[in-house]
Order: sequence, then C-alpha cells, then structure tokens
Amino acid sequence: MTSTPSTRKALRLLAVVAASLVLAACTQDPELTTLGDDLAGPEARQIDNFLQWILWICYAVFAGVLGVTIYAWKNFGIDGDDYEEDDWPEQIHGNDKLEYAWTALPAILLFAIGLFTLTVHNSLNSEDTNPINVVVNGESVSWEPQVVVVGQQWWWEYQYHFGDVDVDQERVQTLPTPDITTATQMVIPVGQEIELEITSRDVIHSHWIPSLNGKRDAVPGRQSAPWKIEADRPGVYFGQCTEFCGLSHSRMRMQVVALEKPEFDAWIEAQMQGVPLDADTAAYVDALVAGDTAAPENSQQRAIATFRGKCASCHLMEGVADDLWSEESVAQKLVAGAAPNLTHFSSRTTFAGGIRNVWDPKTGEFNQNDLAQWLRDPASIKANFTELDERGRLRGMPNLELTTQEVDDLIGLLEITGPKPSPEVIEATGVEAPTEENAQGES
Amino acid sequence: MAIIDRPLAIGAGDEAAATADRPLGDLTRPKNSESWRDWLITVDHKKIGIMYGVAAMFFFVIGGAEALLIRLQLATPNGTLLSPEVYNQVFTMHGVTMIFLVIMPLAAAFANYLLPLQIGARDVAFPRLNALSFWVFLFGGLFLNSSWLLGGGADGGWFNYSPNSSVTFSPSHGIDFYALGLQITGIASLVSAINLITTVLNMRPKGMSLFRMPIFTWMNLVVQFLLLFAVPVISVALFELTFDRLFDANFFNTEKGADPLLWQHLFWIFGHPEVYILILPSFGIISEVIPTFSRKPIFGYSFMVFSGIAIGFMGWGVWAHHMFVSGIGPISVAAFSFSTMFIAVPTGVKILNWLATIWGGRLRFTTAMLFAVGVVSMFTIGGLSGVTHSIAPADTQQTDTYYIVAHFHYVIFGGALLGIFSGFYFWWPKMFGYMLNERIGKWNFWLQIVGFNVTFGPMHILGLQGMSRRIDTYDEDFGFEFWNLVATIGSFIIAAGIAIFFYNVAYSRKEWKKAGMPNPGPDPWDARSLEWMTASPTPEHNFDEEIIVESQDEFWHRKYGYDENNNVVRIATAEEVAQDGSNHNVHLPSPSYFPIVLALGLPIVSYGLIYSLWLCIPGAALIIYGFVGWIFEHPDDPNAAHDHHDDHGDSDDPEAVEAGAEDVDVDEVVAEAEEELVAAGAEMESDNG
Amino acid sequence: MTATDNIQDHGHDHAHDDHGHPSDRSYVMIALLLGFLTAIEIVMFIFEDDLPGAFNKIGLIALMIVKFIIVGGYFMHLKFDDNILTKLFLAGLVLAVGVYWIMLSAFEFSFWNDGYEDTGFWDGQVEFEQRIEDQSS
Amino acid sequence: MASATAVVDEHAGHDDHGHAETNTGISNNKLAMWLFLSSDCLLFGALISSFLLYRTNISDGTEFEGPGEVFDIPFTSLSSFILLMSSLTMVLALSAVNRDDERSGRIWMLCTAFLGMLFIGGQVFEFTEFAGKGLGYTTNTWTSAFYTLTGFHGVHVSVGILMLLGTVFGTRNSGMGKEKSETVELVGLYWHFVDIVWVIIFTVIYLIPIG
Repeated sequence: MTSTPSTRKALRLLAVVAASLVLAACTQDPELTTLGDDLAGPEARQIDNFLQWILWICYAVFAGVLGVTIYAWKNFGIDGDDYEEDDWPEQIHGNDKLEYAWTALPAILLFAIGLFTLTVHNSLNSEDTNPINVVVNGESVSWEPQVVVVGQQWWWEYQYHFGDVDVDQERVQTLPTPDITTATQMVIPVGQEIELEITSRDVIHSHWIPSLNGKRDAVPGRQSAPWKIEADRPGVYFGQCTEFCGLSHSRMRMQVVALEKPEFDAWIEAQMQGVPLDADTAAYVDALVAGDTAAPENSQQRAIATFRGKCASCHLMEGVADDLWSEESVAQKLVAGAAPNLTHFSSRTTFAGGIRNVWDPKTGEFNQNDLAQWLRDPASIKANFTELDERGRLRGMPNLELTTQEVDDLIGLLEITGPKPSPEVIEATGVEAPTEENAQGES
Repeated sequence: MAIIDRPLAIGAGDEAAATADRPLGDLTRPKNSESWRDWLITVDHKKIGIMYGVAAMFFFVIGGAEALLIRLQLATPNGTLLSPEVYNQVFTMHGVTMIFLVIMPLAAAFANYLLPLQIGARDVAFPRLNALSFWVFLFGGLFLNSSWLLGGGADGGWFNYSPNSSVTFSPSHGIDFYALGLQITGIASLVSAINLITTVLNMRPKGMSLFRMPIFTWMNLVVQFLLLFAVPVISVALFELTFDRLFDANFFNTEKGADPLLWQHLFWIFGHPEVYILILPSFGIISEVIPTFSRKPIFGYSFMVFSGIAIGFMGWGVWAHHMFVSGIGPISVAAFSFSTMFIAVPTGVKILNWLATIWGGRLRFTTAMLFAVGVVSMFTIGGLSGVTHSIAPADTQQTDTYYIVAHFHYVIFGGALLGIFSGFYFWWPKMFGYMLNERIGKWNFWLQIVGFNVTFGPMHILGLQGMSRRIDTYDEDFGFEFWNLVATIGSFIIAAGIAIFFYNVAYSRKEWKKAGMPNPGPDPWDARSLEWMTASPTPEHNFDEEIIVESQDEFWHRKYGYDENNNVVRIATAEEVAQDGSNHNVHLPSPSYFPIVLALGLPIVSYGLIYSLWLCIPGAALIIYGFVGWIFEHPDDPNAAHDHHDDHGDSDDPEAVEAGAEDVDVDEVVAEAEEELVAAGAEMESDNG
Repeated sequence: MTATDNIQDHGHDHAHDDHGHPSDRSYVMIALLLGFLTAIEIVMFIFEDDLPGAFNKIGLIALMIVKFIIVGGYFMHLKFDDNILTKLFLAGLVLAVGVYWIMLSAFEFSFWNDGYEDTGFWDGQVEFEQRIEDQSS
Repeated sequence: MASATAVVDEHAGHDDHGHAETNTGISNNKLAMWLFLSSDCLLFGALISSFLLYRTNISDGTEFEGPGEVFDIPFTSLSSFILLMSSLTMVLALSAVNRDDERSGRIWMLCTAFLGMLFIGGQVFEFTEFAGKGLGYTTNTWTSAFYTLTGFHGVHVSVGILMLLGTVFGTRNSGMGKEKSETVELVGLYWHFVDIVWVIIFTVIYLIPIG
C-alpha cells in the first residue's frame, strides 16, 4: 500500500459517504418512487422485481471490478515515487483463452437477461382489458376501460368515451365529444387494467404514474401504442410529466385516483350531470343564453356573468356557458386548442397542472387562497408564456385582471361545481411522505 | 501548388521526390514568427492541438458555471435562484457546451497533438484543413455562446425534441443559435475526421502496420470514422430544423402532419455514436497510461482493438433505446433493447483487459494513473446502469429521471473527463516541457473523484425515487431534498478539484521556471509509444528522422530487451534512443492566413440567417475570399528550397519536405470543407422564396 | 500477435495500375448501356399499369442498382482501383442503407404499399382546420 | 515481437511509381475524397428517408393530389439522361488528360459543366412549374421534403460545376497535362457521385411512388 496520508484520508471519507448513501437510501419512500413493495400497480411491481435482480448482478460485477482494483493497489503498488531500474514484472501480452471466456460469458449472461427482458416487455405490452359494466345516464353499458390521455402545455386532460368509439384510431382533434372530460386527475376503478391512449395537442409530453407503471410519451399527431395502468388498491397516485415540454415542465403533474367499483360508478354518475344550479340561477343562465341582459342578483349570478364574459371562450362549464364554447373557438385562441373543462372542477382535488390542491388536505376546506392567487395571477403559480404566437394564440392561462369581487364570486361558483371528493381522497392528495394512514387512501 | 498540403511523410532522407509544379498564384504565405500572431496562422498540429485544449477548457469553465447554477437552483425545494426560462436555457447550454464544446474538442486536442506523433508522422495529412477545423470549431462555439448576449440561449434541451423546438414553442432565437452553431462545429468535426483518418491510414512510417499502432491511435481512428458517418446525419436534422424555423418548412410541423419522431430518429442515429465519440478517446488515453504505470504491455492488444471497433459498429444499431417510451412500437423496442445489451460485451472486455493489465504489474500511482484507474471503476458504474436502461421495461421507469442523469454523468464525467485529465497529467511534460505537480495533482484527483461521486451517486437514488429530469424546481414533500443538497455540495467539491487543476498548471509552471529545473527529458514516465521518442516539449518538426518501426510499443522495445531468463533488461536509456530534436533542416509547411479567414465567414453567415440576410453577403464574401486565397496561396515560403529533389541518395541529411507539392485544384477542398457550408448557405437562400 | 501488415503492403501491390482502365470506346459503350437501362426504366414506368406492382418496383430498383454499380465501378474506377476505396465507400453506403431502412421500418413505413392512397388520417385534421378558418373569417 | 529483426532498408523501392508515398498507395487527396463521398451517403440517405417518410403526406387543403399530377416524367427523364451523359463526358475528359491531351481534356470538361448547367436549368424550370401549380416550399411536408432533397442535390451539382470550371480556368497558366490527372480524377469522382445520387432519386422519388 503506497497511498499517502492524504489519499488515505480521502479513502476514509469515501467510505463514510458510501455508507451514508446506503443507509439513507432506505429511509424514505416518497410518493413518486419506482421502488419497493408499496407500489400499487402490478406492472410497476413486476418492473421493480425484475430490476432488483439486475441490480444485484450489477452490484456483484462492480464489487468484482472494485475489489480487483483495490487488491491490485494493495498488492502490486510500488513503494516510493519512482521505479527501481530492474523491477519489472513478467511481461504478459495476453491470454486468448481468457479473452474468449470473458467475451463469451457476459454475452451469454446478457442473452439470458435479454430473454427475460423480452418476456417482461411482452407482458407489459399485452392487453387484456376486460369490459366492465358502467351506468351511463341510467343505462348500463359495457365499457372497455380506455382513457384518452391528452397532454398539452402544461396540464393533462383525460377523456372517457363510453360509446362505440374506436379511440385508438382517431386523432384527438377528431374524436367525438367525450362523455366525461377531466383535467389533471384521472379516476379509475380498482383492480381493472385501464388502457391508456396517450397523445398530445402541442409538444411531446410523457405520462408517468410511477406507482402504477412506467411512462409513455404523448406525441402530437400520434396515438401511443397501447399502454396500460392498473391499481390493485384504492388510493391517490402521483405523476409528473417526464418529457421536457417547455417552460413549466416541472409544474406539469397529474394524479390517478383509484376507487372501488361502487364509488367509481357514483363518480361517473356525478360527472354526467351539469353544474348544480338553483332554479333562479338556472333561469338567469337561460336568459343570458337567450340574449337578454338580465342584471345579476347575487354572487353566483355575478360569477356566471364574469365566467361567460372572461372564461367561457376557452373553458367549458356545462349548464353555465356551453353556448359560448366551441372546439373551434378554443383552437383559435390557444396554441394547444384546449383548456381544462371546469364543469366538475371541485370534484377534483388538484388544479393548475397538478401543483395546487382544490381542497386543503389538512382541513378539508375549499382551498380559496391558492385559487384566488391563481385567478389573480396565474403566472405567479405556474410560469407561462406571455406573448402570443405568430398566429395570435395564447399559451396557458393569461392574467385576466379580475377584480377582488370577481375573484371571490368565481371561487364561490367553482366550489359548488362538485361533488366534493371523499375526505380520504382529499387527505391523500397532500404531498407528504406517506404514513401508514394516508398511503392506503380509503381502504 | 497549395490547394492540398502534401503529405508530410517523414523520409529518412530520400524525401521530397514529388515534383513541385509551377505555383498557381502569387499570394505569399506568412512566415513563422515568435509572436502571438503565429498562433492565428499556424498549421502545426501541435499548436492546433493546444489551442483546441485551451478553447475547450474555456468552454469547460462556462459549462461548469452553468452546472453550478443548476445545482444551486436544485439545492433546496422550490428554488428561486433561476427563473424557469433561464433554468431551461442553462441546462440546455450546459449539455450542449459540455458535449460539443468541451469533451469533443478536448478529445480532438489529444488526437491532433498525439496522432501524428504516435504514428511517427511529421504532421497531419492536410495541415491547413486542420487549422480550418479548429477555427471553425472555435467560432462555432463562440457563436453558440453569443446567444447569451443576444436574447438568451437555446431552451429545448441538448436533444431539442421537436416540436418543442419550433418557432411556436420557442420563439426566441436560442434554438436558431443551437441549430446553426452545431452545424458549424459539425463542419469542424467532419473536416477533422477526414483529415485524421487520412493521416492514420496513409502516413505511418515504415513498419508501423495498423496492428502496431498504439491503442490511443486506434480508438481515435474509430472515433473519426464514427464522426465521419454520424455528422452528416445530425447535419440533415439541423438543416431541417433550421429550414423549419427560418423558412417555414414543415419537417417538424405537426399541424401539417409531420411526425415528431423523425427528429428523434435522426438525432439519436447521430446521438448514440456520439456517446462513443465522447468515450473512446478516453479509453485510448487510459490504455496508454495504465500499461506505462503498470510496467506491463496492454493485456490482449488485439482484443482491445477489436472491442473498440466492435463498439464503433454496434453503436450504430442501438439508437432507438433513447426512444423506448416514445411510442415506436413494441417490436422495435424489443429489438433495440436486445441489441443494446450486447454493447456491454465489448465494453466489458475492455474493462477486464485493463484489470488484467494492472494485475501482477508494478503499479505506480501517479496522478495520471489515479485518474486512469478512476475511469475503470467509475465507468463500470456508468456501464452497469446502462445495462439497466437497456432493459426496456425498467427503462420505462428510469428514462427522463435523474437515474439517467446519474448514468450519463458516470459515463461522460467518470469515463470521458477523468480519462482526459489522466491524459493531461500524462502528456503535459511532452506538450509543455514541465511536469505538473504530483502532490497537488493528487488533491485534484481526490477532490474530483469524491466530488463526482457525491454529486452523481445520489442522483441514482433521486431518479429511482421519481425525480424527473429537466425540472427547475420540486416540491418539498416528495423526499428529494436531502439528496439534492448532497449533490449540490458534491458539485462544489468538483469545482474545487477543477480549480486546483488550474492552480496546478500555474503553480507548476512558475515553480519550474523559478527553480530552474531541468527539462523533464523526452521520456519522464518510462513510457512506451513513439511520441516519447522525441524531445519535450515536442520540437516543431516532431522527429528528426523517420522511425522504422519493428514492433508494437516500438519505443519501449528500443529501451528494453529480455535476458536469457526472459527478464526485462535495459538495453538503452531513453535519451540514447530518443531523438533530440536538433535537426533544424526540416522544411515545414508555411502558416496560412486563410483557415481563420474562411472560418470567420461561417458565424457571420449564421448571424445573417438569423437577423438579416444582408449580413450573409459579407460573410459569404469572407468565405469566398478564404477559398480563393486558399487556392491561390503560394504553396510555400518562396525563400525556402524549391528545387526538385529527385536524388534518392544522401540519407544522412534529412531534407526538406516539400509542402504542397502535389497538384490538386479548387475542387477537392471545395468538396470537403465547403460542401456543407455551400449547401447551408446556398440552400437556405434558395429556399427562402 | 496476430498483427498483419496487409494495409502496409497495399501501396506496392496495387499502386496505380492504370493499365486496366477501359478505352474511350468502351466508356461510350458503357454510357450507351446506361442510356438503354434508363430507357427500360421509362418504358416500365409508362406501362406500369399493365405490369404487376411488385414486378415494377423490383424491376426499377434492380435497374437502379445496376446503373449505380456501373457508374461506380467503371466511371469512378472502383473496379480498377485499390479495393480499400471500395470498402470505404461501401462502409458509408451500407451503413446509410441499413440505418435508414431500420429507421423507416420503425415508422412502420412500407416501401411496398401504394404511395398516394388516401390514408384518411389527415383528412380529419384538414377538415378541422378548414372549420377553424371558416370560423375566423 | 521484441526480437523482430530490423529490415532497416525496406523503404528502398518506395518511389518506384514516382507518386506520393503513402501506406495505402492511394494519395491523401483521393483517400480524403472517397472518405467524403462515403460520408455524403449518410447525408443523402437522411434526406431521401425524410422524403420517403412524408411522400404520402400531401394533405394540405389544396387540390394537390400527389406527385402523379405534377411530375413530368418525360421531362425529368431527359434531364436524368443529360446528367448521365455528363458522366460520360467527364470520364472522357479524364481519359484525355491521362493521355496528356490537354485540349480534349478541357473541351470534355467544359462539356460536362455545360450538361450540368442544363440539368440545373431543368431543375429550376421544374421548380417554377411546381410553384406555378401552388406547391410552395411551405405548402406541406411533402413539398418541404421534396424541395429540400432535390435542392441539396442541385447544390451539389452546382458545386461540381464550379469545380469543373475552376479546374479548367484555374489551370490556364499552369497547363492541364498528365500531371493534373489526379485533379481531374477527383473532380470526376465527385461528379459521378452526384450522378449516382440522381440515379437513386430519379428511381425512388420520380418513377416508383406512382405505383
């Protein structure tokens, strides 16, 4: 051993660092992790199990290489700064047998790994979604669980088509109007393989719910090869866009809420309704739609007037402003050609691209503060492009210069869009290291 | 005449047989002088190599500063040091700078300096084209970085996927700078690849068969072939991007039905060989360092060579593993997953051969050796995590997370950069005539390797914890805080290590001068290959006379032989064997103004394309002037001997080598260097309508 | 050591044996042959409707390759030059064909399908954009 | 290895042929030219594949229904033939220079350049025709890919013409005899390469897709 004191010190430091790395790796299990038995999706667990094997092989190989290096260092290192004149080892130029051996052995090992890989790959890419029955508008229909996932700068849209639509053959712009459209949060039944049709309206994004399965890019003009997710227990599972997609890439998140079948049915039923307005307000809306200029009488009606004036050309809110919204009008105003559907805003737990909670996970109250901040100045929460593109289209939510009054009114309107999700789901959306309690969601 | 510089094969005396023609033009070539101007007009491969190194280290400081900014931003959750706009530019430019303006040119620095020396040649095949390569690279790099001063750098990531790179989604000029800047540096790489391949294939001395070449030369030959074939692919991709952005073409316009995966395929068909372009020079460097400091020949020379070639070949069949989640279809994924795995085989062969070289040797842990051994173990980590990516299912979880960031930094920092530092310490005395301080060097090494592991080791964990790449901020509760802080601390340890390297350079130089220490001599390390067979620093003419090569590791075999028991015995000292560089009679190619003139035109044309086509006119004029001057330049210093040497006799007086005695016209150079350039300029303009 | 000196020796074995180059007369004959092949191509093109599709395509590709080889072999002298040049050129050519073929296959591109049939996929997009334009005007 | 005996004088017969002494026996310039052509294969490969990828992608809301409608095969056949024949004149030029027949060499090279210009003229005419039918560079992905591919080829031809003219006129003082044989050969290599690229483009782009 020839190392100087300084190198010895450095070695010791290295050992300490390495040890602390290993220790700390075991401490925490955050929500996006791809490792461990807590993964909720059979696919994710399958990948993880396979990876563990490979990692052990890698550790072994690395230990071998490092071991040989350190052994050589200790045993073959010379003392002193320079060579003795005649201190020469045996001059070995090589050994063909050894060479062939260590070419062939890794090749065989990798071939074996390759075969296993193909098996896992095959199973991940095979579909065996089985149709389930869901109740749509009081009618029971058989639904092959497929969700169209559409990325745009910087949020995700999820479309549910219960009718006889071949969603994997169509471009997103030409699909019929979906039965249910949500933003940033996908709701799925537990224990069902859900086929995802992932695409994009502008740039490439990548849809990733690590706890359920690996990721798949959302490529504009292309429908992804089928990709599936499955959650085998209820809960809220987090995701993050993983393909760099521009300015607010880091603020493009999403969640999957897995519900037991009855709750899922209830969710569908609620999503098929419009906004629950009282009779007066409904009449007020009808008057506005008919072209009368009725004066708003209360906060809700003021909110509706504001919404129709400032929001409705991009956002759809069924029963409040559907007449003002059309796919074409949005395509003219926005680069992506879509803005989140707000009809059931408060039935979700997250907004602004999945980075803020609709309902405070601690108190269970409607998150007025964040929402107010968002309405006053969206760019302060999620960075946005401010200038229009060459065709005069916007990207992201502009600052609409709303007054305090308007903001308050709109928050009131958004709160009733409901129905409010279950307390367990609201609690689980808090981004915290999971405890036993909230990791399980509602069990 | 002087269109193409004549091969500078070193004759043992019967040189200059080729006929000198009547010179075509009357422009006289500048003469060598000792002033700084000499560096601007030099065509000496050693000076060009050093300039490559200096320029690359300059960009290295810029890229490193960008890296520190990234780490500072991510040190704590919800970092606010950089705005998202700036962050996106910083990480993009960090990647582009480090890959295209640091690692590639550093490798080019070594290749330029050492390839001719290692094969015992006097210069590269086309000295002026060599100068052109450097200046084009330098101006391309400066052009690229000038975007910081002109409204911000590129913000699409170094991979720059369409359609995020279109004008709609990136309206600033950053990506125009990216596309044109990389196009320019691509020209430099292509010209240099043709030049160096020709040099290696054509200019070896007697007896140096391909299989007697040092491994460093071999690896660089493979790299130059990879560049030769990979650069045109990225050129086309960049042309298409440029035309899309500047002239509204539709290659990546999804609104007109373009397929964004076209960019990805073209980019990665270039991009994967690019990975080997980055790493193989370093493999070559440590294949020289490890045998020298183990006092053993490289173990399994032919396997080392063939595994390098195999890596080069296989590198062309694996590009789509960057696209496992892009939606290329399960069959393509399976095929590429399988092919990718097997690239680990030749890489593994190399690692095992290095270990076998060390095994049973007499290891002297100089700084160069420490860095080399560092490469072996650190690159192993990078290679192994690479195997986990080749497993397509696992890759669907890992790709675009920090696990990937960890992986490629272990490959590019742990493999390529550490190897380059090994090369610095190893060849410094040969290049500059003084040794770098070993004690400081060891601090440099340990800080760098500890800092490196503290920075990038945790990123494996972060990636598997689910931290995405290219995010400018993360929330508190995902559990990313601790390891990000550790990584940031590590990055500053690296910075300290690099700073110590610069300090070492300055300190060692000063000490050496102050102490009046003797020249380290031709062979300070008791090394093995031909570059050590001449004085340090290398004299301008490299070798006094041609070296007749009889074996691999020729220099070593001239110093040592075997006794009857097969023990190594010295038969000569290095000083006895080496040439002292005293031959001042060697005729060298004259310097030339025109490489730098021609190269200067390229960024001007590029600015013109971005800002105003009028600016293209002076740029193009400069390029044309460069070409015309190049062609009509006097072949040589008119005062130098111009007589026709047809006498084959007097071998004791090594004679002038007639530079540029061969006659080739306009055509050749135009074809080589201007090809892309003309295509770029003319095409863009013609397509503008 | 398996090292060989084969490259080293090339220069002496094959250097510049110009003797093999064809005469001007044979160059003209070769050019006539090339012209004739082009004529066949055009005839095949004219009668493409009467020929089976695959036959037409294979035939045209085959003629293209033959022309390629003739120009490369005779006009570019590959047939007479040191075959290291042929190898270098083929390296680039084969690499290009292989890599781009794989790339196009990954796009599920087929050379054999008929080019300009209505795929239907983009029509929806066009229609949609038309609607937008109508709206805005 | 160590005991290999020296053959110190082995370089003796190296200059037998009176040309540059290189390991491969091929001059640096010629080797470099071939390396460049080899590299150029990947350039055109990428352009051709980009075109092939978009060859069916012609929807743009205009009346354009595919190249069958605009391609004028007889016309393009003629210009293809012209380019093919320019390869003949090029090779005759080289042959003349090899015979030290400077005059014929110059004439044949000028012929080659002239045929090249005819070809370029034809291409300009074709582009104008297409543009007249409403197919601009930016019309759709098909036109972008088509113009870029054929444009790049056209630029290559133009560079070739410059090389030819440069050689013919640049050697007015120094002569263009046998000693210039390699210069002419290199120009020729480049020229023939551009020709065979067109052989591929003509078949793959013009003749085949209308199947």
